[in-house]
Order: sequence, then C-alpha cells, then structure tokens
Amino acid sequence: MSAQPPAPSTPAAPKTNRLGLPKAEYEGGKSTLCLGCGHDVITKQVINAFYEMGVPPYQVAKFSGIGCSSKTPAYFLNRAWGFNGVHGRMPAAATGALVANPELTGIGVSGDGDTASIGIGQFVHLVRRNLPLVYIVEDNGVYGLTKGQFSATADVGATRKKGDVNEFVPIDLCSLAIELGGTFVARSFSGDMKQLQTILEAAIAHKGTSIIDVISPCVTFNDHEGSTKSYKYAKEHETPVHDVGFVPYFEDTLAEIPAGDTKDVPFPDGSVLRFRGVGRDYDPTDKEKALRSIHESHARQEILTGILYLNPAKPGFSEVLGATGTSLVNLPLDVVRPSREALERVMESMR
Amino acid sequence: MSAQPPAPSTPAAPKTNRLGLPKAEYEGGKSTLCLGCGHDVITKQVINAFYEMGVPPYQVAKFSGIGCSSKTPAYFLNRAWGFNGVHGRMPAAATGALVANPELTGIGVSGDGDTASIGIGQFVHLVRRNLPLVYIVEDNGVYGLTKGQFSATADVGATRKKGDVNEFVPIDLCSLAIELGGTFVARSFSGDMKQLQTILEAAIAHKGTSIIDVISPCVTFNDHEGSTKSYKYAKEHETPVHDVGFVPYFEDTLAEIPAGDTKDVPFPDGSVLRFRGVGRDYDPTDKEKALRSIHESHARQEILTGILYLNPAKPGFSEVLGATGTSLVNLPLDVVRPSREALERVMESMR
Amino acid sequence: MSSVLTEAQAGTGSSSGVVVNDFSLQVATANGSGSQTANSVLMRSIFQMGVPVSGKNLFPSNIQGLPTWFTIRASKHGYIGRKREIDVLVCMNPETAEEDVREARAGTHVVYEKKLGLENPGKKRDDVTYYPVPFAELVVKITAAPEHAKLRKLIVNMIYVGVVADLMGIDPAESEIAIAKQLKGKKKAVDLNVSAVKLGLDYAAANFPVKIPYRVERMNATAGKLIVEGNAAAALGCVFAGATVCAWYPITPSSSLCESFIDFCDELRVDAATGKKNVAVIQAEDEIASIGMVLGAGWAGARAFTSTSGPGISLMSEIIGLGYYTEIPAVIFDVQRVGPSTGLPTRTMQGDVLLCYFNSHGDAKHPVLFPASPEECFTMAGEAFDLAERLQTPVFVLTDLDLGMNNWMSDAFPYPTAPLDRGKVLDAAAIEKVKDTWGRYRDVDGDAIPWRTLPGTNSPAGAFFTRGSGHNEKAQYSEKATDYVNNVDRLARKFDTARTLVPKPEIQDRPGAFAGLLAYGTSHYGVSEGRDKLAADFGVPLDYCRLRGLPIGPETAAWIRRHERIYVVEQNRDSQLVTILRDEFPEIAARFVPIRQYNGLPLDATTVVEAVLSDREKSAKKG
Amino acid sequence: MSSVLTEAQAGTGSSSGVVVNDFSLQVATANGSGSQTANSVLMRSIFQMGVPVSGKNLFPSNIQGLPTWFTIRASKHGYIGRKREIDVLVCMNPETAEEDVREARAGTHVVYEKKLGLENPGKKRDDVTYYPVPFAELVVKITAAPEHAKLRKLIVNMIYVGVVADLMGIDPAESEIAIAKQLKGKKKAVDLNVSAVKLGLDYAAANFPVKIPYRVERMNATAGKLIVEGNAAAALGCVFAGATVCAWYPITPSSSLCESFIDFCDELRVDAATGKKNVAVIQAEDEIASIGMVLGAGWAGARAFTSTSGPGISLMSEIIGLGYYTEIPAVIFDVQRVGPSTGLPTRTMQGDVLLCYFNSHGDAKHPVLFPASPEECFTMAGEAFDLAERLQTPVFVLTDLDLGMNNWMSDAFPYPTAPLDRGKVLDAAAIEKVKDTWGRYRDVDGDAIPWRTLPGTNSPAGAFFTRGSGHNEKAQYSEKATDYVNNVDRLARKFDTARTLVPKPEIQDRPGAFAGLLAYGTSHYGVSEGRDKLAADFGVPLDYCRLRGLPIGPETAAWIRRHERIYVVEQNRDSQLVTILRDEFPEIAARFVPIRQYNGLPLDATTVVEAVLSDREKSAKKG
Ligand SMILES: Cc1ncc(C[n+]2csc(CCOP(=O)(O)OP(=O)(O)O)c2C)c(N)n1
Ligand SMILES: Cc1ncc(C[n+]2csc(CCOP(=O)(O)OP(=O)(O)O)c2C)c(N)n1
Ligand code: SF4
Ligand code: SF4
Ligand SMILES: [Mg+2]
Ligand SMILES: [Mg+2]
Repeated sequence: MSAQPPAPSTPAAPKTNRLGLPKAEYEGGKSTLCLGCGHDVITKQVINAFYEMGVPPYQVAKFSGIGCSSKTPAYFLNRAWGFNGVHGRMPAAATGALVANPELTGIGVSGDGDTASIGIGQFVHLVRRNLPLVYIVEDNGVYGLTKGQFSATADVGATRKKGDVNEFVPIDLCSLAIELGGTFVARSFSGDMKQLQTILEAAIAHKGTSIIDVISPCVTFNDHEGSTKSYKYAKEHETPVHDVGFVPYFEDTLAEIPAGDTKDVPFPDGSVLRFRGVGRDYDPTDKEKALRSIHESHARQEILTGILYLNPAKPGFSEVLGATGTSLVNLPLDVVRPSREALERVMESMR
Repeated sequence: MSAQPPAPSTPAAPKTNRLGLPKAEYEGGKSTLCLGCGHDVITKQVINAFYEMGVPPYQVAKFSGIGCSSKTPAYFLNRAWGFNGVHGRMPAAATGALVANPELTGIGVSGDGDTASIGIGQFVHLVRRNLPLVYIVEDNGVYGLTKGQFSATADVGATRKKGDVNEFVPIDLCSLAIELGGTFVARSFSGDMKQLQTILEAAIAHKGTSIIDVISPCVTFNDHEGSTKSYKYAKEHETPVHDVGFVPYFEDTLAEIPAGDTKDVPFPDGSVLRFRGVGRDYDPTDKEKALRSIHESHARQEILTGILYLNPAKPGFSEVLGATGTSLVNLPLDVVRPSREALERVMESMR
Repeated sequence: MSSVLTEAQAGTGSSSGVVVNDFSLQVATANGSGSQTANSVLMRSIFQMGVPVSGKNLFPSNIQGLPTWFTIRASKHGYIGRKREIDVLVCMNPETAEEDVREARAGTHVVYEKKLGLENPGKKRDDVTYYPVPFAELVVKITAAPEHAKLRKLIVNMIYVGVVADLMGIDPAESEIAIAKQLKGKKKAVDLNVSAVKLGLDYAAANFPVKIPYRVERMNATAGKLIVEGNAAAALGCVFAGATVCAWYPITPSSSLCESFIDFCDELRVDAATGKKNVAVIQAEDEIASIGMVLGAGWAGARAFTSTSGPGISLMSEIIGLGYYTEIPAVIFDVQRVGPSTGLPTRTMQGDVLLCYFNSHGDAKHPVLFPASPEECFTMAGEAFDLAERLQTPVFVLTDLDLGMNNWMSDAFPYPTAPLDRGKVLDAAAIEKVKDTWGRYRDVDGDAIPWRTLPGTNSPAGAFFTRGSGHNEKAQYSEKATDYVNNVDRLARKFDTARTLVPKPEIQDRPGAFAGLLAYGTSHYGVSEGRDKLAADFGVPLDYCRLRGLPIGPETAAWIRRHERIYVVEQNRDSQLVTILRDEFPEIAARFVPIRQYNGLPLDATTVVEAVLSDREKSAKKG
Repeated sequence: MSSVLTEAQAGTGSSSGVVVNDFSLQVATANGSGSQTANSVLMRSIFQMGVPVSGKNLFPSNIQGLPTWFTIRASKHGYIGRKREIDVLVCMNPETAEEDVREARAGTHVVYEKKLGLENPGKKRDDVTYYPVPFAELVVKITAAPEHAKLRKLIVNMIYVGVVADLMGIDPAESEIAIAKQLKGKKKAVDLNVSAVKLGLDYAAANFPVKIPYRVERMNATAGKLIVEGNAAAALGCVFAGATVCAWYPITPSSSLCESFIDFCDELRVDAATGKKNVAVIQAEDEIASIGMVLGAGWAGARAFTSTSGPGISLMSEIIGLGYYTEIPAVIFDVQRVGPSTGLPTRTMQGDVLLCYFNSHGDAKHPVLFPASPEECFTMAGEAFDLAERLQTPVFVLTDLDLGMNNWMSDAFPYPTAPLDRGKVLDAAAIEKVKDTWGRYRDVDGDAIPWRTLPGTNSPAGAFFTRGSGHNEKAQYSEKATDYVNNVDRLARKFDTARTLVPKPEIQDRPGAFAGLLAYGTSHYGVSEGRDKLAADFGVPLDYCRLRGLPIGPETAAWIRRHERIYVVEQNRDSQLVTILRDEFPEIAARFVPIRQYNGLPLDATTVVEAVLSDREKSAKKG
C-alpha cells in the first residue's frame, strides 16, 4: 500500500547478505490482501530470493498489471522502482523499460486473469522475445479483485462458490510457454515455500524470460470444495518432478543436494541448477518429454511443480536486437546526436 | 472488391450441386490482389468446397480482419453476408454473430499477421470456446498489405527481400491450437489444391472451430530465395502426413480413397473423414503424437500438411453456453419479454 | 422523477429539539467484515417504516480489511442524494475510529466500541455525544458455542442495529422482517441475528436513558417503492427489452450489471420445454473481445449489449468506430468510475462523457443516454436498444458507480407495453420488392437511416458486404472521394435524426427564475435538493433541465436559448458536457457556467448551493 | 515557412500564350507498375532546373493493379500544395484512360498510349489536345533481349519522361542526373533507363511539332532545398533528438516513419567499437504493445517514441491515459489517414485532433504538435521529446498522409545545437539533498511539474512506485478525496504550463485584413495560396495564424481576440479544432467560421477561396 522507503539500514543490523544488506532492505509496504491469500506467501519468497541473491534493490524494476496479485510489487522491495500498469499489459511496459536499461533486474508479477485472459497476447509475444524478466503468475483460477469470476486457467469441471461449473479448456501457461520457445518454465505452489524460493533465485540468475506459474489460492473466492485451486486441492495434487537446488556463481557449495544421481545445468554466469529425480525420470532440458509430462499430468489431475523446462544458453532480447546491452537512458549527447557532417551527408542524398 | 450480387442464376446453367445451384452462385467479386498471390488460389478452393458441400450461400456468414488475406471474403460467395472487421479481431465478431444465429455457417479468413501477431489473443480464446467456424489463416510469414514486414509466423533464419533475418521463435498455429484443445487442426499449402479442398469440406461439416493454416506465398514480398514461405520452398518442403478423403453425410461413396489400410473418423452428422497413411504412421486423433510430429517437423524443416488433429465429438460453443442452439435473432416478443407477473415477482423481491 | 414530496407525505416533526426523519447516519467498518447485511437491515427497517431513505457504500478497492463507510440518509422530503453533514456515527473500525471522530462535526452522536476508549482524556471531544457499547463482550453472549465463534465478526454488526434502533426509535419488528428478507428466511441464521439485535436494543435501553435527538417516525412515503441497485435495474431492463446476447468482461463498478443479467435470465429466459436458455451470455477475455462480439451479434440481428467502465471504453475505441462507420446496432453501458487510468475504481465520477460522445478516430459521434435513477436504468435500457436498432449505431448508456452499485429507493418499474422497435430491416419478401434499387447505405427515407438485411435471410439478393473501409451506397468497396463524402455526410445527417429520437429532457421551471441549472445522471439529486434550498433558504429560484440524452435535442436547445445564465453541474474536473454545449451553441457559449464536483463522492446539494451563490456574488460585484 | 517567392526568384514567362513554370501534370498508371521511379525522375528534373515543384501520389489501398495517379506541380511562385486543375495528363493506365480523359477539364493536354485510341470517333473531345505515343511498340526496341522482357513494364514509364521532357522543355541532361541518382548509379540500369528517355524524346521531337504551351524554364528557387517525405524527415528528427527506443507496429501511412528511423540508425547509431547499436527498435505485436513499451522505456528514462495512425491511437487510448496520470514522457506520431474505422488508408485527413487532445477516459488532455512541412517534422520531433520530458507526459505529433508519404520540396534541416532538455530528473546526489522532502508528485516549483527519479539510480531513497490508481504526492496508494483532487488539479495546472511551452504559432498579418485564417498542418499550403489569391484577385486581405501546437498558447489567444471573424480551415468533417476553440473562447465562440475539406485529397486553394467568398456574400446579405 505504501511506496515510502523504510528508514535507512543501520550497520548494527545483525544478519546481512553478500552486499551487507539486512532483509529489511528488501521488504515492502503492508499488504492489503485478504488474510491468508496465497499471494502474500509468494511475496515473502520474492523478498527472500532477492535477499539471498544479493541483488542491489535500487537496480531492480518491478512490474505488474491489475489484480490482487498485481498489487503485490508494492509489498516487496520498497527500495526498488515499481511500475503498476494497466490490466493485461505488463509485458509491454517491462519490455520497454528493460530494453531501455538492460542493467536493471526485472521482475513482473501478474495473475491468471491478467496473464491468461486479457493478457495472453502479450504473454505469447514476451515469451518469443525471451526478454530477461522474472515473470510470476499468481494463479488462483479466478479474478480475485473483481470477486471471483473464472479466469482462463480455471480447470474444466471446477466450480465457483455459486456452484456454476467451468466448461472451457484451461490454458496451461507452462506447456504454452514451452510451445512458444520459453527458456525457463516453472510451476510451483505458494504452499511449497522452499521450492518456490529456489526457483525464484534461479530465475533471477536466468538471462531470459522466466515463466513461473505459482498456484496461489484465493481464500475468499476460490478455496472451497470443488475448486481445483484451493489450498487443500493443491496440497493433495502437487507433484514435484524433482528436488531442485541452486548455487549462484558467487557461492560454491550446494548443501541441500549433494552430487550423486543428480543432473546439473550450468548457467552462462557460472551458477548451477541441480536436479535430483524423485522416482519419475524427468529431464528439464528435454522439451518434448516436458510437454508430454505436463499434458499427461492433466489427465492424472496432478499439479506438476518444479523447473519444467530450461534452456539457459539462448540469447536474451537486447542481444537479438543488436543493441549494446548497456543502458540507453543517459548516453552522452555526442553518441545520440550524430555530427553536423552526418546530417549534411544525409541531406545531400535528398537533393 | 464488389459485394454486388451477380445476376440471379438461370436454370439453364449446366452443372449444379445438390441444391441445384451452379458454381457461379458461389463466386465473388474480382480480386484486387497481386497476380499469383497464394490467397487467390485459396479463394478458389473455398468456392469449390462450399459448392460441393451444397451449403445455401445465403446461410453463410463470412468474417475477416485486415490484410490482403482478409480482403478475400469479398472474392467468394457474393450471395453470403460478409463482415470485414478490424485488424486482429475477427474471432470476436464471428463469435457474436454465430452465437446470435447458430444456424449460419461461419467462415473466417485471416492472415498470419492478423492472427498470430495482433490477433493471437483472440485466436487463443476462440479455440478454447470451440465456436463452430471454419478459420483459414492465409499464412505467408509477412504483413503483405503493409509491404512485407515479418509476422509472428516467420521462421527463425528466414530473410526479407531487404536481407534482414528473423530471429524470433515462430508461432506454429497448428501445434498451438492443439495445445489449446483445438478440435480440428489442419495445415495445407495453396499449391496443394486437392488436399486443401478436402480439408475445407470436412471443416465445413465440423461442428467446432476448424483451424486451417494454409501456407500461401506472398509473391510480391516473400517469394524470394531465403524465404521459407515461398512457392519454391513450400513445394520442396511440403510433407503430407496422409492422404485424406471426405464423404459428407449426403453422399455414400468415397471414390478417391477406397477402404483398406485406412482410418475412418466419423462426424456426428454421419459424414466421414478417411485417412490413408503415406509411409509414416500418423494418427490424427492422437494429440501427443500429433504435437510431437509437428515439433519434430520444425527441426526437419518439413511443412507437415493434412488434418493434423481431429476430435469431432466435442460440443460446440452454443451448446456449452446452454443456449437453445437456434437463432436468437427474431424470437417472438413473448419469449424475450417476460410477463407482467414475472416483473411483479422480481420487483416484490426488491421491496 | 420529482424529488420533492407533498407536505402530506412528508409527515411532521414531533417534540421540539428533536429532528424527525431527516438525518444521515454513517457506519464505519472494515471491508469484508460482513457489515453489509446489518447496514441493509438498518436501511430497510427505516424504509419499511415508510420513510424515504438512501444508502451509500464508500468502499475501498480491495477485498478485505480496508476501511469502509456506509451512510444511511433518511429524509422526509425525499432527498436521497448524498448529504455532506453526518449526524450519527457508528464506529466499528478500530483502524479509523479516532480519525472518524476527530473529523466529525460538532453535535455528532457517536456510537462506538467501548474498549476503543474514545472518551479517554486527550481524545474526548465535548462537542459530540458518546454512546459507548461493549460490542465485543456482548457478541460472545450469543456466540458462546464454539461453532458460532467464527460468526462473531459478522453477528457483532447486528448488535449496532439494535443499539441504533433503540437510540433513534426504529421499530425492532421492522428489523426482524428485514432480517428475514435479507437471510431469505434461513431460520437459524435469522434467529441468531434477531437475538443480536435484541442484545443491542436491551443494552441501549438499559444504559442510555437519553436518546439521540434524530428520530425515525412512521410515514407513508415508500409504499410500493423498491430498494435496488442501478446495475440490477439496468440488467432487468435489458431482459425486458429483449436483449439476447451479452458479452462482457468484469470490471468494477459494472460487473454486477451483467452478473444480474445472468441471474435474471436464469429465471426468466429458460425455455420451458428444453430447459435451454433463450439468451447467450459470453464472458469474454477482455473488452476488445466483448465489443467485437456485441457488434457481431448486432450485425447478425440480435439485440446485444456489453457493460464496462472507463478503461473498457478506452479499449473498445477502435471497434466502436467500426460500429459507427458500418452502422451496426449495439448498446454499451458505461458505469463510470474515477479516472484517469485505473484511478479510484470504487469511487464515482461522470468522467467519460467526451470519450463516449466523440469515441474513436476519424469523425465519429455517438448517442449517449443518461439515466438518473434505477427506474430510468430499467426504462432507458429499452430505449437504448430501440434507438440502437432504429439508428443502426452503437448507443452508450452512461451511469456511474453511485447509481450502479448503491442501494436506491426507486419507483416501481413500468411494464413495457410498446412493441420493440427493431428498426429498418428488409426481410426476404421486402428484398424481392426493392431488388436492385436497394443499397445498404442509401438514404431512401430522408432520415439518413438506410435499410439493412440480416445474414441468413432466404434471398439471393439480400447479401451485402460489411466493411470498415470506404464503401458506396451499395456497400461496395470504394476509394472515390465522392462516395466517401456522400457517406459521411449522411452519417452526419443521421446524427441530426438522433437529436429527435434520444430521450427528451426533464424540465422543471420556477416562476421568477433568474437562471437555469442543467445536469444529468446522478447529479440530479444534489442539484434538485440544492435547487430547493436555493429557492427556500436564499430566495434564488432556478429553472432546471435534466439532460437525458445526447445529441442535444430541440427541447433542450429551446430551454437553453431561453436562459441568460446556465449552471451546468457535472461530476468531472473538465466540465466535459460544457465542451459539447459550447460547441453546439457558439453564439451563446458564454452563458454556460460550469459547476464541478470531482472528488469521487456523489454530488451533494451544498456544493451546488455554494457554487451558485458565489457566482451570484461575483456577477453582482461586476455590476 | 513563407510560401511566397520574391519576383526575382519567380523568374518570368517568355513568348505569350505560353505558361512558364506554373502547371500541374498528372500521370495515371496502375499500382505496382513501377512508375514511381519515372515520376520522381520527372519531378527531380524540374527541381534540378531550379523550379519549385511538388509531387503527390494518389494510390489505392492494395499492392498491385489498381489505379494510381501521380501529380507533379511546378510553381514559380513556390506554391507546392495540391492544385485542383490538371493541365497535362499522361494516361498509362488502360483501365482508367477513358474516364481520366472524360473528366479532364477543357484545355487539358493528353499524352497517351496510342493503341488506346482515345481519339477514335465517339471518344474524341475537341477541347483537349492529344499526343498519342506507341509506348508498347517503342519499349520493345530497347528491351528486345529476352532477359529484358520482364523489365518492359518498368522501362516503358521512362519513355513518357522523355516525351514530356520534349513537349514541356525539360532538360534531358537533368533527367539523366536524376536517373543516376534514383538508381544509385547502377550503370546498366541507368543506361537502359536513359535510352528509354531518349526514345521518348526522339519520338516526340519527330512527331509533335507543336509543343505543350506549359513550359519549364530554368530559375533558381530550389538551391539547397531537399526533396523528402515527411516521415523520413520526422525519423531523422528523432535520431538527432536522441531517441533511443522505438516501438512500433506497421500501418499505412505511418510505417515508413519507423522504417526510416531503422535505416538512419543503421547508419548513424552504430557503436564504432562493438558494431552494436545505441538504439533499440522493437517491432511490437500491435499498438497496445507499442505504446506500453514506449511508456516503459520513458519511465526507465529513455527517449522513446512510436508512430501509428488513427486505428492505432484508438487502441492505445487506455495506456495513453496511464501515461497522463502517471506522468511518463512519451512521443506519439500520428500520421493521419481517412477515418472512421479503416476508412481510406491511402487518403489524407486531419481526423484525429479530438481523439488525441482528449484521449482516454476520465479527465485527460494532451499536448498536440502540428508540423506543416518536412523541416518541421524534423525540428518538431526534437521539440516533442523536449516537451515530453519537460512536462512528463505523452505528447502527440500529428501529421498526415499528405505530409508523411508525399515528396516535398523542403528547406534544409537546421542542425540542432541546443542541448536536449531532459526535464526534471533527480540523480543520486540530488536525492541525497532533498531526501524525505521529495515527493514524486509534489509541485515544488510552482509550474505543477514534479521531479522524478530513474530506476537504477544508486540511492536508497530514490525509489517510488508508479501506479495508474490513486496516489498522493509521495506516489503512495491513496483513495483519499483530497489527495485525488490535489493531484488532478495539479495536472490541470500542468496543462496550463504546457500552453507556454508548445511551439508558438506562425502569424502573418496583412494591412487592412477584415478577418483571419487559422489553420494547422498541411492545410497551410491550400490556405496560404488561397490567401494570396483572395488578396490579389479578390481584394480580400486576410491575416493568417498557423497553429503549431495545442493547448492554445497566449500568442494564439491574443491573435484570436484581435479578430472579429476567424476562418478555421480543417481537413475533417466535424471541424474538430473549432470544438476546442469554442471551448477555450466561450465569450467569442461565434467568431469561428469552419472551412472544411474532407474528401481524402490534400486541401486545395480553391476550396479556401470559394468558402471565404461565399461567407462574405452571406454576411453581406445579412446586412
Ligand atoms: C481494462 C480493464 N478491464 C477490467 C478490469 C477489472 N479487473 C481488475 S483486476 C481483474 C482480474 C484480476 O484477476 P487476476 O489477474 O487473476 O488477479 P487476482 O485478483 O486473481 O490475483 C479485472 C478483470 C480492469 N482493471 N481493467
Ligand atoms: C489496428 C491496426 N494496426 C495496423 C494496421 C495496418 N495493417 C493492415 S494489414 C496488416 C498486416 C496484415 O498481415 P497479414 O494478416 O499477414 O495479411 P497479409 O496482407 O499478409 O495477407 C497491418 C499491420 C491496421 N489496419 N490496423
Ligand atoms: S480476493 Fe482472493 S486473491 Fe484477492 S486478496 Fe483476497 S484472497 Fe487474495
Ligand atoms: S502483397 Fe503479397 S499477400 Fe498481398 S496481394 Fe500481393 S502477393 Fe498477395
Ligand atoms: Mg487470479
Ligand atoms: Mg501475411
């Protein structure tokens, strides 16, 4: 609710991250969401991830659309700049800002309505561009802020409190993102905090678009019997495809998951994602298998979570545009304004 | 270019269809497209398909967006009503019209820009609704009408006349439609007239959304060496996944493809689609296999054509809406205006 | 829709010092705390006692926890607009209680949760009267049972209903009836709530010998009237107007219009035989899709509508222009909220007048209707569809959050007896007759309205091609300058035809009026009350023209020309209607004096009174 | 930007009966037949002879085959607007040849393909002069070689260049230079084309002893001038204005603006060291995305722009409102075409004035700039970015198809020497100083423009939260009525600040003027030529105010108040600027007399002359 920066940090503060900043420097304003809303839990993990990754808050740009979920950027990283735009068009604003200044770390928060209903067009084209952006969809299957209508991610057969049933094929944002060439596609559950934080840390390190679909129950409008996005349903149906651990380039041990029957996926910056199978064989770098697993999970009524597909090597958007990759915001005048001779040359061709 | 109905048919006309109508009754205005444009070829097949299926022209509603492709509804079925709307929003207009009057046979023509770029959002949601509509995308990989910029279906590595190269992941409208629960998904090539006409006939019979992505070369802006949507490239890379024949319910023989090692898929109305394999085993009713085949074809630089996925049983949109399924346009007053008593009853609850 | 009652109806005050049936009571709670039921019960109780009443909910743009204020106004004179001055305050929200009291005006009577200690030294004001009530303690008494524990948050609200009932003389029997109505007679719930009211009654009776001097006494000014939200009324109007296609996308404050339409249709539009619906309601993916679907349906011949708010209209702009140029009927409800941009989604404004009137690029203008009450939401829905099909063009119906979402005391809705006006449509037989002489865009009747045909009409000569690009009278593609000019000139003439077809203004003149008030929509309540005040208390009689539609028609024009000075009251910053009026009446453009309130709250009479008086002073000074 | 030349410059006619350097020549061809090269060569040849010239391409909204007319006007007086009357007609399009001649005015000189037999009995008009040329036969002579066969369609056009050169006295040497320039000196192509010109020259010399009495003679009025399209000029302006982000979606007639920007940047914005670009151009998926990207980039601190036409502006409406309310700099070029809806995409109009000025829901108003020439497209691009960053708001630059896509003779572009005005931005050091006293939306300077910070600024106190919902001076979420009013009142005051910052009008007064002409954009040419005519031929001197930006500034206001009668010339049906003027000047609203041309063709002087004269008659009659 408030963008007012908390009091400057005091060196006395006990625990700090690699920048010497305490967690408080990553916190935000007081949430105005309903008590128990899944979105607030995600907010916490965002704070943890940025704190653990030691990203300078003032180098972070936060984007969102409209919805309860889209309000959350006001509840984390008050030291970072926020852009709360219009409904369904967050990707465009993020694209413009991060192309203008690629040195910023971008995080976008959206909802299933904001992304899958009105916003699906911009979602599709954002994924194609692979803009470096942590894109979190706080997915509750309904429009929370407008009081619980079905969104485009509502499952067939899911019911609303009123009792009416959804009949339309849901959009699975993960398989869709993979279909569109996404380079980092994950699903998690606001109830699975550890996994979510790890995914977020990896996403921050990823130099492309990271799509993270997080099942985030709406306790007010979609947490009832018959909902497939309730805490109860999600807890019962969540199916992690692997344990996942992340070692950022600036650390060297990976406590949680010792090597062994694990698969490591290195990032260009030297960070490493380590996966350990959990019974099923799941290779997050195999597109076709990933897609099939996701599709099969629908029939099985499983909510597959984890990093479902990953391709850290693909170049990001600015690179593809052939831009310098550095900020275009404050280039010196002689760089942005060609010489008098240049103008003469151009005009000569018009005579 | 002209919506003026041709002179009424003369019974003297020789060859006629099951309605006793000559082909002329299905023709349209003179095309204003470039000589040799793929779109004009598709127009011909549309005329043939409606003629062969014996659909009463006045019961057809034609929809389109904006683009060279979107102009073509003016070039076929002059006896049918046309709605040439705005850019990228054809699906919405078609949805409204066909829900208002489900007795109409709807055909929508769009382009790859009109559908995959600006229009991808409406495309996605249309497919989810399974509105009975023959949806043709005349796919040339560029914006023809605005002089040849890349569209969202341009392949990675494809070049423009100018020489610049496309770097963005193309949208494969077929695999996308399957991912979204599409019930009739086909690809063809304007150079493959017989296949195209058969697909169109089946699409007309299908009581859901039929997505037909037709490679349709732009001879003016995208028919050069380096284009992957040129006649030459398409001819060399087209790979039919099967021979396909269609027997509408009102016929009983299927001359072209005698039964044998064929697969028949029946339609609710009794029509039958018959597939004969062509070497590869391809089952158009197996979603996962279909998706994999399409994805693999990209690597192989094949343009898979045929009816790639099919599920004729799924209910159409009006049914899902719980509407009567008949026209809502001219219902009698006593049906649409409840009784005086009804009003009193409602008002009593407000007192 | 006069807002003044006869003295007979108005009843009379009793013992002096006591004000009867004329007060505003405000309940401060937290959003989502379930106070709505209690507030409606309070409001209905007064309503059932025959006293004109209105309820306005000032709620935040979130779902739970933020401050909410519900204001109930009782007025024996039938003034149901917002009143600036609050007489009785019920503080249930610890977050805001202190500020609420601090900002209260002298003489306010404050009912509050005792443990908030608002009377503690340092806080206590001696110019307000306090009525401390231990709500938290009391509620436990009737919700002791563990299964009731989580009901406390809700039930506690019912206690203040009882307290207020006792303090202000509201008949508890009416509250019981209201509760039964609210809870649709669910026995156990009813009993629990009734006992909560009783608890409040008894506590107040026992502890507050001196009652609040603002009292409720029975009168008979509400017989037959309804309590209803404008959105529900508009939805019902669409049902009885024969709307068969609705495409919408949720947005505050318009969502409840289409949601009510769905509910009404589930009851009133089901085919007895098949159980199927004689209507199609589509929840679209966004507003661009909604309006596209509406045009598609209108083109096919159905009565189709959508409902949205400012952001949705902005998004629809391209397709609305298509509707104007291709001449397709459509009805668009804009339940206005505070802009620009997302603005204040839960506050009211009349900020979309110019956007709707001049909507889309190129030269485009659109009819706009301004309902001012629930019954007009009902009737104008019908008029809007007739107008849209008669004129073959998109028609806007502009309401606002105040009208759409608040509880209004409303006259009963008249049952529509006239047949629907489906406009100029040629059926197969008619097409046979006109044949080649017919042109989809040809003006054969001199009213600039052409004849159309509907897809599916069984005729070889009926088809035409609808396009947003240039076309001639035969609907053929044309880039000819003459075809273009010919067509858009006709569209301009058609707009003049609209002047004679849009709803006529409601005009109330007063002898000796030195000037006129012109307003539209919900400004009516503040304006008519202010106008009465100006006449009664300040000897300033004013004529009044309530504009009910655009473009300006002859009656309004005549009224305007009759007045030397015209106060145009609007709930927006830029006096948007004034821009249109100055354009329409250049030779007397200086006569229009804007009066604006744009703080997101419904217009109040005081604003109007103050503005008029200060203008009079100014002009007096001038000479 | 005076349009009148000194007599010295204007040169003088020679032997009587002959008109020198004052004619319009129209070439009728088919779209996509490759006549552009020939037409430019013809135009350039005249230009190179020092004669003021303009070229207007009237093309269809398709890619190939439909009729196209290219009109070249030479005017020793420097009138480069459209002239209604055609003097010389070259008929290369069999489809339209007969109609072209039928509609030609008496005295027209017609060059045409002989085999069309336009002189055959029944067709021949004896009030026009015919110059039949066997183009089809001739072209074969130089394209006999099979590899040349498919060049014929193109080359044949060069032949009429030769024919016209001979008939009108154009120096063939100049044509050769022009060809070399057009074909960037590609030897073989140049030779082939030159030989085609020669072919035409020789044929005309041998067969037409009597030449066309409209002649070209050398003068010196084009030295240093350019021939350029407005879109290219605007794009170049953006490069020199330091624009670093461009997001766009193709649409006629605006596409070539961003495409030129791309080309210029490939030449002028490449980092020598890395070969990477100091600019990012994004082809977005639609206009909603384009404007969203532009706002994002502007918010991040880059100079960002987009270019579109009417339909795109309509689609952008929601996000433009966001830009207004969140106060983010953005530059939006609207190259206007004929609306409503898709309208006539290849015709010109000034139809988006109201849409842009009042764009979006709620109360919103935006600065609008009106360049009238390529050099102003160049300079105003720079002014637009300065204005956008100074005011922190979206700024529109309205051009039209005529200016954007036609070939204009233009003054050279002045090299911008002033530093960029990046507006009020606090860097880390500045933030340190102001600390907590800073509020993103606080007016500390009295100009209603607040200070902003840019994401990434290394400061713990620099961040703020941008939102389209209600906010206070600290950019914190607020639903408080006072915060809202405080904020939108400041925005209104900021718009008043804009009045003093937008480009000032160009005012030309004339002694004895009884009234004034007010116009903007490309209406300038028809207006200034008509104004000269009115003074010279009808003794009606008029003052002239060329509006260059909105909102109306003090200079324009003063000029308006000085005039009793003001003809407002616009290229739209609804005289959209008049609506704004009447709103701004209610007390003198009746003084504005609309003059409108809205047939999709560039405004011509005759329209202005006729309108003014008929108004004088009317008012004369009145008394
Ligand atoms: C253009 C526009 N249309 C509609 C709305 C109303 N609206 C606000 S939030 C929302 C949906 C939010 O759903 P979701 O993105 O799932 O977020 P949630 O509240 O569920 O977290 C809608 C329809 C709007 N603000 N703008
Ligand atoms: C809102 C809007 N934006 C842009 C345009 C310009 N425009 C017209 S057609 C077109 C693209 C057409 O491409 P496609 O759909 O592939 O059709 P094609 O011409 O290639 O057949 C564009 C961008 C428009 N008409 N409307
Ligand atoms: S309504 Fe639902 S989504 Fe919104 S805040 Fe409450 S619980 Fe969360
Ligand atoms: S430009 Fe291309 S798509 Fe358009 S008509 Fe010509 S060939 Fe066809
Ligand atoms: Mg949601
Ligand atoms: Mg295309």
